[in-house]
Amino acid sequence: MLPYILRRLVLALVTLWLLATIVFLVANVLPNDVGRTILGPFAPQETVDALNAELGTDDPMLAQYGRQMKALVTFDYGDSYQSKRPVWGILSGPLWRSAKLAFYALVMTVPIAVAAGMFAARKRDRLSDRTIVLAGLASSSIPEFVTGSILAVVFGVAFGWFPVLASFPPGTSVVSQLRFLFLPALSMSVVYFGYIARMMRASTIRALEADYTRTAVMKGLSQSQVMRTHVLRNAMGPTISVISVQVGYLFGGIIGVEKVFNYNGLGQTVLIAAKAKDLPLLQASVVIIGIVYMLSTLLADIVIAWLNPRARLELGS
Amino acid sequence: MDEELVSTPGSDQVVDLSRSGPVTMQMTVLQQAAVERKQARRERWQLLRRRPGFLIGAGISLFWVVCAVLYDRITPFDPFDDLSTPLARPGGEHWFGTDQIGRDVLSRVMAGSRDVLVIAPISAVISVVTGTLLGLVMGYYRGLVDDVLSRIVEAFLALPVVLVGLLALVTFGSSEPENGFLRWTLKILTLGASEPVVVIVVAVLFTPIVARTVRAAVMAERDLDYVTSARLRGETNLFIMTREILPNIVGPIVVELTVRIGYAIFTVATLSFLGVGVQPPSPDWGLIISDHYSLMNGGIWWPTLFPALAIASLVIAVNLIADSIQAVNDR
Amino acid sequence: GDDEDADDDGGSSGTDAGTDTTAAGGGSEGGTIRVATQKPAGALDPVAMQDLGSYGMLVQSFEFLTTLGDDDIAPGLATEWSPNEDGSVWTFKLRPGVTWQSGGDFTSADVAATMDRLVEAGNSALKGVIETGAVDTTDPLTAVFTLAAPNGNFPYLVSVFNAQAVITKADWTSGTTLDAKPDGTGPWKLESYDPNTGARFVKSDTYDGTPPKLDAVEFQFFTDLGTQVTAVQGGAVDVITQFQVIGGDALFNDPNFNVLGFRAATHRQIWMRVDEGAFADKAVRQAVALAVDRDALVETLFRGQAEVGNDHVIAPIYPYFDSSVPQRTRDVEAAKELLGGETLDVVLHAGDLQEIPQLAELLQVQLKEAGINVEIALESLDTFYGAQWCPAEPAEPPCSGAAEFGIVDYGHRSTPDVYLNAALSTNGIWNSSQYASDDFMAAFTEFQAAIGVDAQKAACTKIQTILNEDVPVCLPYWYNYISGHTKAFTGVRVSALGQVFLDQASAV
Amino acid sequence: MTDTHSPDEPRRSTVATEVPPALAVEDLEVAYVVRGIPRQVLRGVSFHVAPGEAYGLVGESGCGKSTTAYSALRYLPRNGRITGGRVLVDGSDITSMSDAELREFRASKASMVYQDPGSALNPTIKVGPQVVEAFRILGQSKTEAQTSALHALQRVRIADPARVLGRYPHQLSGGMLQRVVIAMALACNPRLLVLDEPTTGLDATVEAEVLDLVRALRTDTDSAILLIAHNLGVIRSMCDRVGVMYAGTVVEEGDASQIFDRPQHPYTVGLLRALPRRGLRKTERSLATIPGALPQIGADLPGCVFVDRCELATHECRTVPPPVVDLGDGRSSRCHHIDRIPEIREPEAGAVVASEGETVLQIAGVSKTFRQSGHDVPALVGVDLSLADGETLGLVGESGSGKSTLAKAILGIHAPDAGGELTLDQRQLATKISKRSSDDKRAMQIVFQNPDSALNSAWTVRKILRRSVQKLTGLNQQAADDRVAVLADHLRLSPRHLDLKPSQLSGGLKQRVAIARAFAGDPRIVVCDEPTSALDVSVQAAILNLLAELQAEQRTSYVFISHDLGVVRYLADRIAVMYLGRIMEIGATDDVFAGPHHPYTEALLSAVPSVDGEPSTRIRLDGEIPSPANPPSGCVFHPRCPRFIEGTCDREEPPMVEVSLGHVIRCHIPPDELRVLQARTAAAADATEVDAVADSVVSDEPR
Ligand SMILES: Nc1ncnc2c1ncn2[C@@H]1O[C@H](COP(=O)(O)OP(=O)(O)OP(=O)(O)O)[C@@H](O)[C@H]1O
Ligand SMILES: Nc1ncnc2c1ncn2[C@@H]1O[C@H](COP(=O)(O)OP(=O)(O)OP(=O)(O)O)[C@@H](O)[C@H]1O
Ligand SMILES: [Mg+2]
Ligand SMILES: [Mg+2]
Repeated sequence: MLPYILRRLVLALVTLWLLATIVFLVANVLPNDVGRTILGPFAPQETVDALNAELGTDDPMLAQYGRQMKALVTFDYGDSYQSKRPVWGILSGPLWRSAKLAFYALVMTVPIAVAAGMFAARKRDRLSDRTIVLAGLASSSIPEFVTGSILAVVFGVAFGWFPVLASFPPGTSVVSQLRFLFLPALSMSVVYFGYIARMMRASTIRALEADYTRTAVMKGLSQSQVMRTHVLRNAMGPTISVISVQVGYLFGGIIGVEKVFNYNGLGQTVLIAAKAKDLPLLQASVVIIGIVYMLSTLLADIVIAWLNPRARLELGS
Repeated sequence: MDEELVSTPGSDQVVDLSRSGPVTMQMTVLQQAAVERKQARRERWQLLRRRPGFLIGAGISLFWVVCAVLYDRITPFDPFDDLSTPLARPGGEHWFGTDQIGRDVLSRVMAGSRDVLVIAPISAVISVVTGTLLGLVMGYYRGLVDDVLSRIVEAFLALPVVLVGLLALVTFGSSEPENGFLRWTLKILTLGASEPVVVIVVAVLFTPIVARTVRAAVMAERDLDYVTSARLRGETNLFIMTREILPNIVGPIVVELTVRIGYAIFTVATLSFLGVGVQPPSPDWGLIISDHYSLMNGGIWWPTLFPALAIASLVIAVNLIADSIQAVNDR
Repeated sequence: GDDEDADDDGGSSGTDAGTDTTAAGGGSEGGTIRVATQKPAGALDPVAMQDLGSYGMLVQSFEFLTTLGDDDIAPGLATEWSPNEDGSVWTFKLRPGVTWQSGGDFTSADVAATMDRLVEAGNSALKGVIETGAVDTTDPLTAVFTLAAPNGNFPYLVSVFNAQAVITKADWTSGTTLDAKPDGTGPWKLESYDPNTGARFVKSDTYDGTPPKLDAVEFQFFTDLGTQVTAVQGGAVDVITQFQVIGGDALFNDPNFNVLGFRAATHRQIWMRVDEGAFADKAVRQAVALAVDRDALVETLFRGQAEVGNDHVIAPIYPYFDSSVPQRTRDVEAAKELLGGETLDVVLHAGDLQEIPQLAELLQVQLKEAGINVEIALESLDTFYGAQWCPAEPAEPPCSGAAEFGIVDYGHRSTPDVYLNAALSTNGIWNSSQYASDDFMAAFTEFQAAIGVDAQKAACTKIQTILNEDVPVCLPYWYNYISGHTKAFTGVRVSALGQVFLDQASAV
Repeated sequence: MTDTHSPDEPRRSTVATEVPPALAVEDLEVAYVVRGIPRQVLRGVSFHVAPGEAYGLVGESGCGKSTTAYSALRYLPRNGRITGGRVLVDGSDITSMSDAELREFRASKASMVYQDPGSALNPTIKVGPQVVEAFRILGQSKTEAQTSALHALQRVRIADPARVLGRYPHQLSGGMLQRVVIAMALACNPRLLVLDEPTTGLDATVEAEVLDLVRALRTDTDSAILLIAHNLGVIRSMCDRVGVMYAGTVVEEGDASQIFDRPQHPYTVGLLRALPRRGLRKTERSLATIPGALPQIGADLPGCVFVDRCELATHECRTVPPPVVDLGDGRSSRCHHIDRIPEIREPEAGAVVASEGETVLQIAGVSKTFRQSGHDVPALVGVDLSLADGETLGLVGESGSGKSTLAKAILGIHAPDAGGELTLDQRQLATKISKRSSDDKRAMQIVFQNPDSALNSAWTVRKILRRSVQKLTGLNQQAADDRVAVLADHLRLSPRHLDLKPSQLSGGLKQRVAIARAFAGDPRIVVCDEPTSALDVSVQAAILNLLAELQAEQRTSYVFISHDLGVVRYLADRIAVMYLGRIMEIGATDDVFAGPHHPYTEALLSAVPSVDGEPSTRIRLDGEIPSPANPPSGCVFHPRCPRFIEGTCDREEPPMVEVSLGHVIRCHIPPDELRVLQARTAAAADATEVDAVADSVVSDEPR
């Protein structure tokens, strides 16, 4: 197990390096010149040049790349070009916020989706199954920013049950933070519900058709016992890996929800950094998202291995 | 997925003939086999036709296809040029109301299917093609090649969606690239779609996902004996990958394609919402939503809700069809 | 339409600032007001900033020589000011007893240092108006400005309407930011600042004026109008610094919301390059201007919260605006005639800002009728400014290399100098149409030298006529600046530059 | 081995009348819904199993055996429907039970064991809790259940039950798992135990152990057993009575030994004649086959279900369902023409003649070491072999003994370790396929076990064959097409088969295509890796005939790998016995079967259950084949060898001893001594079936 994790971590480092390189290339394809972007169209060229020299953005590509790689290794991205503040200082807030929201959304979605998926599999092809499948499909077919807007208008403005903005003032208690984050978490939840439920349904069906389930049924176990002790563990595997891939997206890709609820998470940070060509900020945020993605997939594989010892064998090799 | 590759028990099997079997019997048995095959296909089709899911899905898709093809003849108003009172409520002349500059929402939603129905399938096809190539190579060679490509694929998977969208948009600009070579490459790649950049972005986003699926399928195939047999008669790796293995993983690839079309519709909408997708005055659904969603709090829900429902309906329809086909094949 | 028509807007009368007059005075002491504002685009460096978000931050702590008055500019850090005869030297008497939050008295040395930094940065309407060392500081409470050329509007250039001109302490250098070094002479003191989410100001105890009634001001940063509207409706914020009619309908209909709409010089310019391409021919430019249905634009995009433009940059709110210059109205037939029956295919470049995408779409429809087929290229603002409008590295003269045809946004100015100087002068830094007219330059020089409304109006008549005839830019409308707050507060004042003044605000 | 055999007496009387049968299937009809249409699979199956009786169901693949078994426990696939008839277990009708009753019934009255024990246990849960669960459901407390679980494992002769309970299923071997499954099945002392191919997929040696176990357990439970197996030998050695199924109908039923020795239905006759019984060799005669194939499920069969393939069929058979003819003694047959059964002709005699030729292939000192998670796995160790022109070399040995690895090393699929040498026609062969000349490539081809995976299912048969022909012979398109036609004709594939895809062919046809492909370039050597083990006996017979004929015509040499010693004996000229990557014995077929054999060969031979009801000398092997990663010292077979000599076998590598010309044994015990020892065991077996380990089992077996 340990060698496996080490190997995975080493591979993850390689991936991170690739990721950082891709981002670097991406940022350099962007046409604007950094100094100009920061100082604006009105600043005189000399000021722009001076800023570029100061930031090192006029160095040869290779030198800039070298700096980025050094930053990746030392994990020190220095100051953001645009706001001249330490990158980690800027990122810590959004990272923490994204983490909270992603976790909240997961906690809200996974149990219900898993239960619904299992229920649908049990009632396969019956009305309740069809209803769940269709509801899941529908819920995951409406983009989350639409869902979010609808939820904000209905539950925030019309009924006033929840705050319409996710951004809570500092010092807000955890319980009321949950209230603030409820609507954005719910709108993400609605999208992922269908996804996870369908996955769970498929893997539950597979588990229900497996020989070991037949053995269990033949023992005379009741259906719920069979589901709990035999099917659940086996069906969770594929679902967990799907969820783990989603975690990465939840961190960096939910900019729609962030926009609708004015929640300053990693998604917006990436967008702004990319637009401003703020390379240190962009690199750092993408690397963070990459780390989150890789950790969550690693964690998922470990959980799967824990659930299913057979998978451990594969890990070992 | 694999189920599709294996014939259904007791259905498609043709009768065995031993050497001592009379010749006449052989013929009848074979004819019977051919008839049975045809019959199986017909039965499958009939079964499909009886599935409500398939009917609904096909009906919705057909509606949108008709809209996409004939929109300039069947929309109640001109989706681009007919201006009337902005933000008129649904009802009366404008069943779905009007948008903020007074165009008929119904007409725009109908016309919007054209972009979606071009962009989504094309980008899905491109991603499936490139993803399949990648997946083939990764799954077939394994080892170092797989390790290296897997890293790249994973790196792309970890890349935030917006970043890819933004990159492409800024690189190529919203309209066509100036560079003639680039322009033509894009044009050819995207079959001349009106929004080549969006097509490419979606394709890039989906390629690693497809590659992973295909890789898994190839891994399952490459250890089968027919591959060994091909190697024994001295086939090249390229031949084995493309001619031997590829036809056998068409099943999962087709499923992946339908799934990707569904997600492409969704992703195009999201990109438009983020301002890195389809350009105005296209009646693209995501764009209509993105232009109007902020009006919802003022009670102006129609220009947001109707295109959203359109997206949902098409995504659901595509998925219903895919599900039904899979279910029927599984029987 | 003309002047009178455009006067029936929802805000207070013809000024460029709005004050909530509903319940002046009264109001209770204490409390916090929450303001929704655009997220500052960059560091809070006063001489470098150029977005409403940053302006709104700086104005809380810092003051200007001349500030927002009821009808006109009012005394700020300067108590009175006067020009010499030709308007080339201006003398400002400074307010005594002003202290910096960081300690020390405010003197003319601070003014001089600020002006030198502004000149060095070159990022304001003062560019070209004064040079380094323009301020004489012999008397600590008198600042004497020697201008590069006579300028009758100079007090406006050191007012709130030139947002970079906030007076900062002499020990600031280029690059010092408010959040790194909170300071100021104004009523509010910065307590905390997060560039992503918001800022908080509290009452400054060194302020020499009437102390604010409220204890604190909280700003929340937004990137999206829809969210701000939802936030107001959902009770998450009290003030919204700026919003548009498109997207803001909800607030207009909200009985608990006080809309502050006031006429301003904010407008859009549709530039057409006069030096090359399809628009080099004046007839084509005129045809475009004739094909535009201005009334429809005002109605559709602003629900009347705007007035039609006449393809020149003298706003109807300026006292020297000449309403007698004939208003261009839509005439498709005339336009077609000017085009000689030919059709034209052009690409219209536009940034994705506020109502501009919709404007582009409407223009597309309107111009089509005259046989001009428009393809819209909508881009993110960064790309747009960087590549289409006055590109980042222009060839000489300044701003050459801009696209042939595009829409650019102009914010409010209390005088038309910036528009005339930067956008239309030969070699003007933002002259995207490459307009070069000796007649115009002569009229502009005349305007700048004119002292007194009548003289100014005479010059304006010429400017209006020339621009209307030449059409280097088509100016379809002037729209109102719209701001507002919930009725739970009173005494909120706003400028057309995203500046909210809360020193007199209080909870109802 | 003796050629005489004595028919088994009925093992138990089945005429216990008062007691209700443990299982009574009455006119059972089952249909599967396929593509929306219900298709009949069982067409009125009826039989009874008395308490304590073992009833066997045999028949070709797809005839409905498993369906019957699942119906007996009402656990049909989702698309299965019982459309008629009743199933009574211990007197109660399970077709009308409620869910709760059904659960109770399964918990206490019936159990099932099926093929592939590897998937029968939940891979995510340790064995312990899974066994305990079977007892908890009976109402035992946790601690009681734990004790019971331990006892249960002891009962199925697991030596270290506590350790096994703490393991995950994947950590146990197939044989061990099957014992665990049996232990769980017996937890409730079921009235009915259904075994659906419990030993298919297990090694002969392991199979023998499991079967012994079941036999032993029968004596201490009173369970009725319904046993399904492909292997007729297993059925004969295990069952009291047998039902022969065809197309969802029981066509013949009766006492086991009588069915196998005096079949009374044309189908049973055909089935039995297809087997290479009683030491039959290819030189004696070719095997009989049953032409045609099983009807499709859901087919309309108004008359006799077997009519299409029956030699005796008349018009009556097509239209009138045959009556169940009671032949007395509990025997019955569904046939219109029982009286004409003896008319069914034997196949013509002596198809092929064995021939000796020049040496084609020479293998010297070939080893193959795999690397697996950091360990060396020597799967082949210093193998020397030679193969003559037109000769068939049989390779036998337990699973994992290295047979396939040897085959792949010869073919160059796995390049052997450095040092080994392969010579083809006196020329040195490159070890890697990619380095071999096209002549060498075409000289050696393979036929795989599973034709499903061996043929590209996306290609038509024509394309598969043409590609091979072109690639191997370099013929142009036209010539290749001609050659494909010739090949197809040789293999009795009709031209219409050529345009079908493999999925549209039956297993036998597919295997024929695979053989055709192997013969595409006139190979010198064809390696057959268990080519018939996935096939029904009648299809197997056809394939074996074909292989023998092709060899006779083309003088191709075969390396023939099989688990089925009967088949190897039929086809092979020489036999090599492998264990842990080493050849333990090699010699002419007759010599190897006659003895003296290596103790390992002896064990393999004795593990095979015979259809002929021959007494067998049960030499049981303890434990499992060790991992090649750390082979035992000295003779690698010593830890399991019944004739192990302490101090010698575990220390020294055994010598290769020549018993007779070309018959070599790798053993410390001199051949003469072995001969004496083995003769003694055989004699003992003649007197009473010797059971070295479970003597309790044998004690009450009447002879
Ligand atoms: N779930 C199913 N749906 C449709 N057809 C099925 C299903 N299960 C089995 N069949 C078909 O029903 C027939 C009988 O199957 P069954 O498994 O009972 O045969 P069997 O005698 O056990 O065969 P084998 O020896 O291969 O196990 C076969 O033709 C099989 O293909
Ligand atoms: N690719 C491989 N990597 C590692 N070990 C292998 C590999 N192939 C085979 N082995 C090992 O080599 C040994 C011999 O395997 P092989 O497949 O030759 O046995 P076999 O006699 O053909 O068995 P079976 O009868 O089950 O087909 C086994 O222990 C197996 O685990
Ligand atoms: Mg079966
Ligand atoms: Mg093998």
